[in-house]
Amino acid sequence: SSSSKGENTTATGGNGSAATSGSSGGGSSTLTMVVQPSGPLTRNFNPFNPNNAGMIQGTQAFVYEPLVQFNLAKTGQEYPWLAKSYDWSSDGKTLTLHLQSGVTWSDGKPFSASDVAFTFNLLRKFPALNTSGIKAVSATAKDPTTAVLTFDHASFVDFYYIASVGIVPEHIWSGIADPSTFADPNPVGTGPYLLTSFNQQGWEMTKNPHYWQAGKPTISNIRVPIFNSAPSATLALGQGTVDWAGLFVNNIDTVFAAKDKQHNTYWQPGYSTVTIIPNLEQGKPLADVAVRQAVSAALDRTQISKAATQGQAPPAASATGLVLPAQETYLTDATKQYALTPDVAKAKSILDGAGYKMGGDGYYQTPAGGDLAFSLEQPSNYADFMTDAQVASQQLKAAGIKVTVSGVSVQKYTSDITNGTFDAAIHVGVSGTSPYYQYNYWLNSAFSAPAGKPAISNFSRWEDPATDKLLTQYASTNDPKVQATAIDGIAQVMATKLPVIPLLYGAAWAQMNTKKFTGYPTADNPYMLGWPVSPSSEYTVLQLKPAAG
Amino acid sequence: MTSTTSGPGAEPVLRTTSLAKHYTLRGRGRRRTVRAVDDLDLALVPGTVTAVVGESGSGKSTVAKMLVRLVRPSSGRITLDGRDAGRMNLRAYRKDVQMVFQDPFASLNSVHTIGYHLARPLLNFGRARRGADVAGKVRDLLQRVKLDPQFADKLPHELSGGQRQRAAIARALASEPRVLLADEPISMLDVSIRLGILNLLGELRDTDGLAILYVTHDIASARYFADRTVVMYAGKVVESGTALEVTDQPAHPYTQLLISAAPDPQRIEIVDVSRASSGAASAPTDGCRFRDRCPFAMDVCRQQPPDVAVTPSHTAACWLRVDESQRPASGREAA
Amino acid sequence: MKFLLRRLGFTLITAWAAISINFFLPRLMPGDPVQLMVARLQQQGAVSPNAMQAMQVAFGLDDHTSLIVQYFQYWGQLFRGDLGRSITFYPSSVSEVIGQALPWTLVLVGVSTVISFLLGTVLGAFIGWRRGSWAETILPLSTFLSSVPYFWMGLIVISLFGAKLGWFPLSGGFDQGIDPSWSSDFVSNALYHAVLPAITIVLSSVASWILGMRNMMVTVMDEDYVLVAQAKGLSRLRVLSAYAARNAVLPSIAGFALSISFVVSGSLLVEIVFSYPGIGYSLYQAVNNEDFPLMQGIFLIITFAVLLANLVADVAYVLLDPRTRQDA
Amino acid sequence: MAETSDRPATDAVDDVLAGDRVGGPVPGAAADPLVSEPADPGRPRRRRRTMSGKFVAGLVILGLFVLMAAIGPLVAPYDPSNLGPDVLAPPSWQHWLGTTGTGQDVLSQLLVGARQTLIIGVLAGLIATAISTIIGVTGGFVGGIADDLLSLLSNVFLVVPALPLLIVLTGYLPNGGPVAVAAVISLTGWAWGSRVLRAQTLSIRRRDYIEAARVAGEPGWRIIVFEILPHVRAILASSFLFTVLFAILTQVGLAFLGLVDVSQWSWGVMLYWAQSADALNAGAWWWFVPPGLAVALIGTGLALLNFGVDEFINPRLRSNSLRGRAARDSAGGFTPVVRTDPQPSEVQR
Amino acid sequence: MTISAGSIPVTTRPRAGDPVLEVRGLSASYGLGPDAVRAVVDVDLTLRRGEILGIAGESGSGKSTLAYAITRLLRPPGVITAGEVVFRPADRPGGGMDLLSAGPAELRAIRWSEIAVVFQSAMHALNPVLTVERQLLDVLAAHRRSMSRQARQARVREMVEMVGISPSRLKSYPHELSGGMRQRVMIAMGLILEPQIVLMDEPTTALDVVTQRQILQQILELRERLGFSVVFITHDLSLLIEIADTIAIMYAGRLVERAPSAFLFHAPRHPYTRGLLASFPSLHGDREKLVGIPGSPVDLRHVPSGCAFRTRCPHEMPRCATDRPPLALPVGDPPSADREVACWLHDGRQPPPPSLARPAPAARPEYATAGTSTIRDTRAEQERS
Ligand SMILES: Nc1ncnc2c1ncn2[C@@H]1O[C@H](COP(=O)(O)OP(=O)(O)OP(=O)(O)O)[C@@H](O)[C@H]1O
Ligand SMILES: Nc1ncnc2c1ncn2[C@@H]1O[C@H](COP(=O)(O)OP(=O)(O)OP(=O)(O)O)[C@@H](O)[C@H]1O
Ligand SMILES: [Mg+2]
Ligand SMILES: [Mg+2]
Repeated sequence: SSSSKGENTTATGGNGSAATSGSSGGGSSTLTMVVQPSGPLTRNFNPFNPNNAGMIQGTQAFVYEPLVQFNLAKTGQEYPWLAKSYDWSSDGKTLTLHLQSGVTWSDGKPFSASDVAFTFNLLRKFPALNTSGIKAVSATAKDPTTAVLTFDHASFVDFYYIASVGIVPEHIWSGIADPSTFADPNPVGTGPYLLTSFNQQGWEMTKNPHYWQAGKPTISNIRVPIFNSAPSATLALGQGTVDWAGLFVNNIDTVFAAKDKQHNTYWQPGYSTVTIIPNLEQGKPLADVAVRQAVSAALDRTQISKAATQGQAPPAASATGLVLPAQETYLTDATKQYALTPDVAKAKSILDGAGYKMGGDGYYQTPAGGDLAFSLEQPSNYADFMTDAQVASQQLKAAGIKVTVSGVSVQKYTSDITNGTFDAAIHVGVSGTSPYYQYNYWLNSAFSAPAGKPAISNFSRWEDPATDKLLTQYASTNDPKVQATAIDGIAQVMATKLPVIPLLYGAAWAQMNTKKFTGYPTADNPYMLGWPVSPSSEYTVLQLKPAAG
Repeated sequence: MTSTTSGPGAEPVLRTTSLAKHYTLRGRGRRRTVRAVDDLDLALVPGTVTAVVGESGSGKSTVAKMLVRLVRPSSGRITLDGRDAGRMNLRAYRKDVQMVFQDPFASLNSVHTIGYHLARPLLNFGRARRGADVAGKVRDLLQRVKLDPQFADKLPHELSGGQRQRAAIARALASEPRVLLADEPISMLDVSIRLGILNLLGELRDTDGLAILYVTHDIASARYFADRTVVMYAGKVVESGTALEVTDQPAHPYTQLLISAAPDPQRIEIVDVSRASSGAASAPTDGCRFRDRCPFAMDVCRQQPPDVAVTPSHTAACWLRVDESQRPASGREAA
Repeated sequence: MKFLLRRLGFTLITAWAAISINFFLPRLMPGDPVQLMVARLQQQGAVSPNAMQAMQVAFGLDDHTSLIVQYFQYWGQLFRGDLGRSITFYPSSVSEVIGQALPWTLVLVGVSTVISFLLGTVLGAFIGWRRGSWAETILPLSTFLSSVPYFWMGLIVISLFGAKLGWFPLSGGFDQGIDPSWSSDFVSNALYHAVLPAITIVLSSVASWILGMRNMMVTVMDEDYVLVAQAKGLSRLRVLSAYAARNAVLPSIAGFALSISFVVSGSLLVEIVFSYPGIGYSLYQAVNNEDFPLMQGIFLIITFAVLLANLVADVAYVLLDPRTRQDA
Repeated sequence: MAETSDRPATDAVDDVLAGDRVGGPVPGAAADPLVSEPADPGRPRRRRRTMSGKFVAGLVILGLFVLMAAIGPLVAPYDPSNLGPDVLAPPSWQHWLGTTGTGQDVLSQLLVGARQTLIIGVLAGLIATAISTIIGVTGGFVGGIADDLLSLLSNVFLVVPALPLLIVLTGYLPNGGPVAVAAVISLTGWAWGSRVLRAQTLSIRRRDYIEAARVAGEPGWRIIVFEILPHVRAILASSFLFTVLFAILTQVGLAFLGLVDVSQWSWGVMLYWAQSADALNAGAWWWFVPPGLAVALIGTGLALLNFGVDEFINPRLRSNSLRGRAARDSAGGFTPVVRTDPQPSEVQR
Repeated sequence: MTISAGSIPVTTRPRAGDPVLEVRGLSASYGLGPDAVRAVVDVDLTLRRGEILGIAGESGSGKSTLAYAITRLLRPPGVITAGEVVFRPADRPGGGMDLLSAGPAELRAIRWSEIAVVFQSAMHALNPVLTVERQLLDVLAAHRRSMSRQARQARVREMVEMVGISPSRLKSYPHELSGGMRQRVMIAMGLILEPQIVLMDEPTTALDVVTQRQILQQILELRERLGFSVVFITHDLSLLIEIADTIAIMYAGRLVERAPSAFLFHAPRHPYTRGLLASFPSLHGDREKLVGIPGSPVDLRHVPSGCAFRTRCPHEMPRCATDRPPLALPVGDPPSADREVACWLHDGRQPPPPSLARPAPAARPEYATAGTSTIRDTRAEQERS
């Protein structure tokens, strides 16, 4: 009966959409967007399922909206969304959300705080749904526009995850016996779009007539085509049949920009840090901080960035791992000095100082004997990482460090870094509203594990009480000043001890064809990252306007 | 069962007792047993050639293959010098009993030289030591079959059919066997080559005292060359005796048919065999197997006829040869 | 009959062995599905380290029953006809995922394989028949085409006929705007999309059929019964069809049955290159995500397809070649 | 293209391809086709035989590639991994085949990659052929339950899907060097050859010369090695060539999917890089086309060689030298009349 | 006590017919150019209506090639390089048709309906995957278009019954029949259209003598009834002497002797023929050691100059090495003997050796030959001389 309910509701939505514009699409009011070549998907829009089609192709928030939207392009900037505002109790254990009024579900039912409370209670009740790891103790609706979440520990830092959760309608989801196996084929949300059709080649959405933001959306249809491989998606992009994409496009200037100089644009700022993760376990070559410093000093990141991505993934600019310029505000006088400039001589002098002797073969010898050598691992089918590694290995050779580039299957790579069976690996960081999230991901000893046991995220296995303390300090306060000090402390640890070695910035891939729609974020107007990833894609799509003429 | 007792003075080297081979055929669900050879008693005597003649499919090749132990008998015994062959080490047995295969084109491996073919059994049976010894022995063998020693280096395809046949015989002689089984060794060849082979085998018998089993369709050649002839019909021996006796005074109706059907330029009239129509495939499996085609068939032929001595050296398995008074009353007559 | 029973018995043992391998093989791969999924999600931004646990729970991977127990449970499931839930497409069931992908593959690869087989066999028969004629120039050409890596040809074909000339769509199985149905619109659209991939498959597989048939033809043409047929003054067509090609095609039929397995598993590269929705790509996804249930499901299909095809080939052989009915 | 057979076709030929057939060779047609062209270089008195044009063409093509593999790395103008300043440059005098997206020299990659490609191909061919020979020939010769089990094994390997097997195995092999890749490919590629060889052995094992070898006291292993193997060597050769082709194509496919270590240059790896840089789309055909073409050419060379081997197994497969009407007649079952002798005197009617 | 009842009346054979097939200067080879195997060289032959023409000779001497060349059924690489094969159908008196210049359609029309071929091994001559009936019906379908289905089926039944096979076996596949039965099916097939010429290439080699004789008997009976001509190829000279009217002996691709069979048997003129005759043992008389022909067969690619047989010939003369003897009436034989030999011993320049100069047995009445002569005792004489 739960599913029939769902169907009924969408039927209503469908009717509504038919009134506004034909679902056959193709017209100028249809935006075609692609996040990634995913291969055929199943009609699964359950927002708590990390593999749901909406999540994979960036349309999830078009239906299930978050409480707050965060601008990862400009740290600290956030936009109230379903929640007009929010307050934290000082101990960080109580979060009060003040919700928008006048919001309705796409089936016409009113949205209220109890839906929010229901959603968070649902995550508590069904751990399988809690894929963002939120640890709320209880969630209640104080009044129709106020919801209160309580936690058993200070949860300031979890707000990023909490506020990003898509809110689902209680009146539908409460009738679903096992929401963890619910495919939610006809999603009903508060968002600006309704699903109209779905097949192996993709899906289409049309504008939600009941949408709560007045005058929005301006684009009446969304089309999401499915591609199996990046080249076929890129081809379509080049042909102008895709308006907005989040692909990594090699030679983007020839393949994309040059095809329509007037309309084909891209803005792909960094949002996270790609690093070389050293295995810090005793006995591994990179356990010696001097070696890590030498490696970092010897790398010419600009060359790497050029070779692997034609500069599209910008070179990391600071040894602190801060994503610049997005996190520029966190740079202090103490950490500004850690800019990354290639300096082979410095690398050599570090090694000389640490007791390594240059051998006859042009490589340093370890005190224990043998070349100073390590293998650098990444999946073979990540072409950009492979290039990174190859160029890095050439550069490190000049510094007397022998690097074997090891391309392996994704499976082996994942298993190796998780279990600590590697020397060094190239790895991408995570995004967040502040540097804390990456630092926490990289350095929290709680996420580490002894060799041979799977670590959760601290793959270099950095176990440093001082760092942990700083992380806790950040997490247990809402005071930006205290937080900034904590970040600065960690940044210094990063820059000097190099528990991970920053390499490049992970770019938020975004290509836009402005022939039909304009208003995408740009370097000049970085109101959001440009990529069509949910939930920020929703914010962006609502800013778009039909192109003049 | 005294059908093939040895000639005076000589003890048979190889002997079979009630040897039989039954094949089971599977097809279209039902099973059928082919009695390829039944109840065979045979004795091969040194210095004699025993010819086996008979219709196609009467089991001649099967006999030869059983004797060289390529085919396992269904029942019966083979003895070599009185020892049970089945218990003997295969290699030791084959040292004494060798076979020449029917088809000289198929029985030599085309990738090996004649010398290799001859050297292998020499080494396998310990008749020569590696090195110069083998080469010398190979030369001897070639000379015995009247081939030039240079043939040792030739490949089979460089030889004519007759030469191949000689090489095959030389190979069989390599182990210095006492028994040679020759399965239709001449059927593929033209008449003049045939003759060369037969003469060669005859010489081997005379000089080496070989016991030879000569399987053939060609009755005239059996008469020309064999000492004894055994006639088989549908897996059974129907007549045996000296070669001349069997061909000149055939005692069994089948032998008579066979001989009258053999091509003979000196024949006065063409023989009519149209009555003897049906093939061996449908021969009865009990009693006299020839009775359906026999112009003299009687009721008693439903029972297995005894081997009757026509002369001391000549027997035939036919009720006609049994005095009427001594024939058992047939079932129908009794009824 | 006995022959068939025996065949059936061996088929069953083979199936058992293959299914067991299919069960253990994926689990021997390094890594586990949740790690892979987290790694994948992480590339798109927000993922909390705490999410691991939830995902373990979500995909039922937190339960630590021993492999052997799982193995027997798997058999239990199989006998109930339950293939489990895919991880990649969670919560869809494996049978749903397969059911969605398989028809496309069956149609595209199946039809092109059949076309390739028919075309190759007819061409091969003709070339074998007309030895020494101009027709033989097809041989080196088709051999060249068949030595070309699949995906390479596919990509070139796309960039030529799709991107450059715009004659055919660049990718996909049909236009997204049309929903799959049996309407003529949809079918013609789907056919239009299938042209390039089908041509690629046919071009790169036709050579082996041509060659096999041609060689058999040449061999059979040398059989006495063909000579007799010619001596009998039968018409050319009759000799070709009832005597030469009729007998020459037998080995090709066995080969054709085996190529059915290719229909399911060999289509991967084509499906990747042409973004065609099919089972090959699903398998690729399953492997990449270590989606054990989906992998097992697809393997099962492949295994059954191959075994069935083999069995059918055997039976077809028995029907077409009376000689095999006797012994074997 | 002088295709004249210098020896008659015999039944033995048939047996090789069409399974066992009753009846011996035609008298007078004495030569066994498997021998008249001795494949052993050491064998005396090699018979002259006009090699088929296809065979020669295949040999030439492969010879060129083998040469390339042998001296490629020595003559390569650049280090194939070296990043140059000219990015995605079309063919020029500096870079005959242009450069890649990172400014590497395509020609150098092609030259250097030949070695890895060929080594993997040949190695995989050898390993797979060895396995299939051991399993197929032994099974066929021994018969009985051992045969049943061995054919079961090869059937299972035919059924087990290759892709995951490859991934599992590459996951286990350290760093996926050429030997490892070859081993993995051969493990998935031996089963077919084994079936063919088994069928062939089955048809041979009851031949007279095998029985004769038994009678001559040869032990089983000697019969397999010295009596049977020489007779399947043409099939072995053909299965070897086929496996090499299969291995090269598989290798290229694996590389394309990024399943091998793409830091070691091979043609597949070139294609991988070209593809991940979307070279075709960027108009850099000089990057994408050469490696594929090289693979196709090598495949063609192998296939042509295979034709040669096939024709050698079965002389009938040679295309005949007749042309025009004569060829048509001959195909229709009418012996062509090609008058080379002067016309005899007119017959009175 | 012997079973030999019921002989065939041999006296009622057709009268010496006019030629139905004339072969003139026929040459055929395998391949072209210097490497070609010249398997048939310059053969002249005449086949008369109702005649049984036997061809014998060494293995590989070109007998089969000759037969197939006549019907243009020679396989690639076989080609016909010279000559004429004139077929003179009974219903077209006077007119002849050169098979070598005939087109496919013409050939197809006369194949089987006028000239049928019974192939060496019935084992392979029947398509293993079609029933025997289909293969018989095929012939009728191709050549008797006007016949109704029923009529065709009836004809097929009639024919298989005639060769002694129960029509119930018609639905069988070839492998389900015994060798002898298959051979008979082939014969039935060969005769189903009542052709004028039947070419038989070693049709009975693999069979035992009884079966062989049964088949031959049927052929002879049918010939009596239908009056067709037979070309019969075999190694079995003794058989040929028994059934053939005329025998041609081939050596190294050429005819070396052709004579009525009684003449050939009793008074061979060519040393090779004599060698053959001396090589098969007799079923009668004392056992005597026979010696075959010394030496080994020639390689058709390197045929010796002059007379190809000279290297094995006991009577070799210098001129044998240089000049090839033509096929001609031996000097000393009357033209009525209708025989030819290719040997310099018979060119009249020197008396032939006694063994090759024996007088012919008797004046020969038409084609009645071996069967009617009383020759039982001549064999011994022949050997002694
Ligand atoms: N392996 C086998 N399986 C089944 N039946 C067989 C087998 N070998 C022989 N036979 C049958 O046994 C019978 C005797 O065969 P065998 O080869 O001994 O006959 P033969 O006298 O040598 O005949 P031929 O003169 O034709 O060579 C035949 O009916 C044959 O079909
Ligand atoms: N396809 C062929 N290619 C080359 N040479 C051939 C071919 N077929 C036959 N020959 C050769 O032609 C010659 C004549 O062959 P043919 O078959 O006519 O001989 P035959 O007299 O019928 O011999 P047999 O009595 O053995 O049947 C032989 O030397 C043979 O080796
Ligand atoms: Mg036999
Ligand atoms: Mg012949």
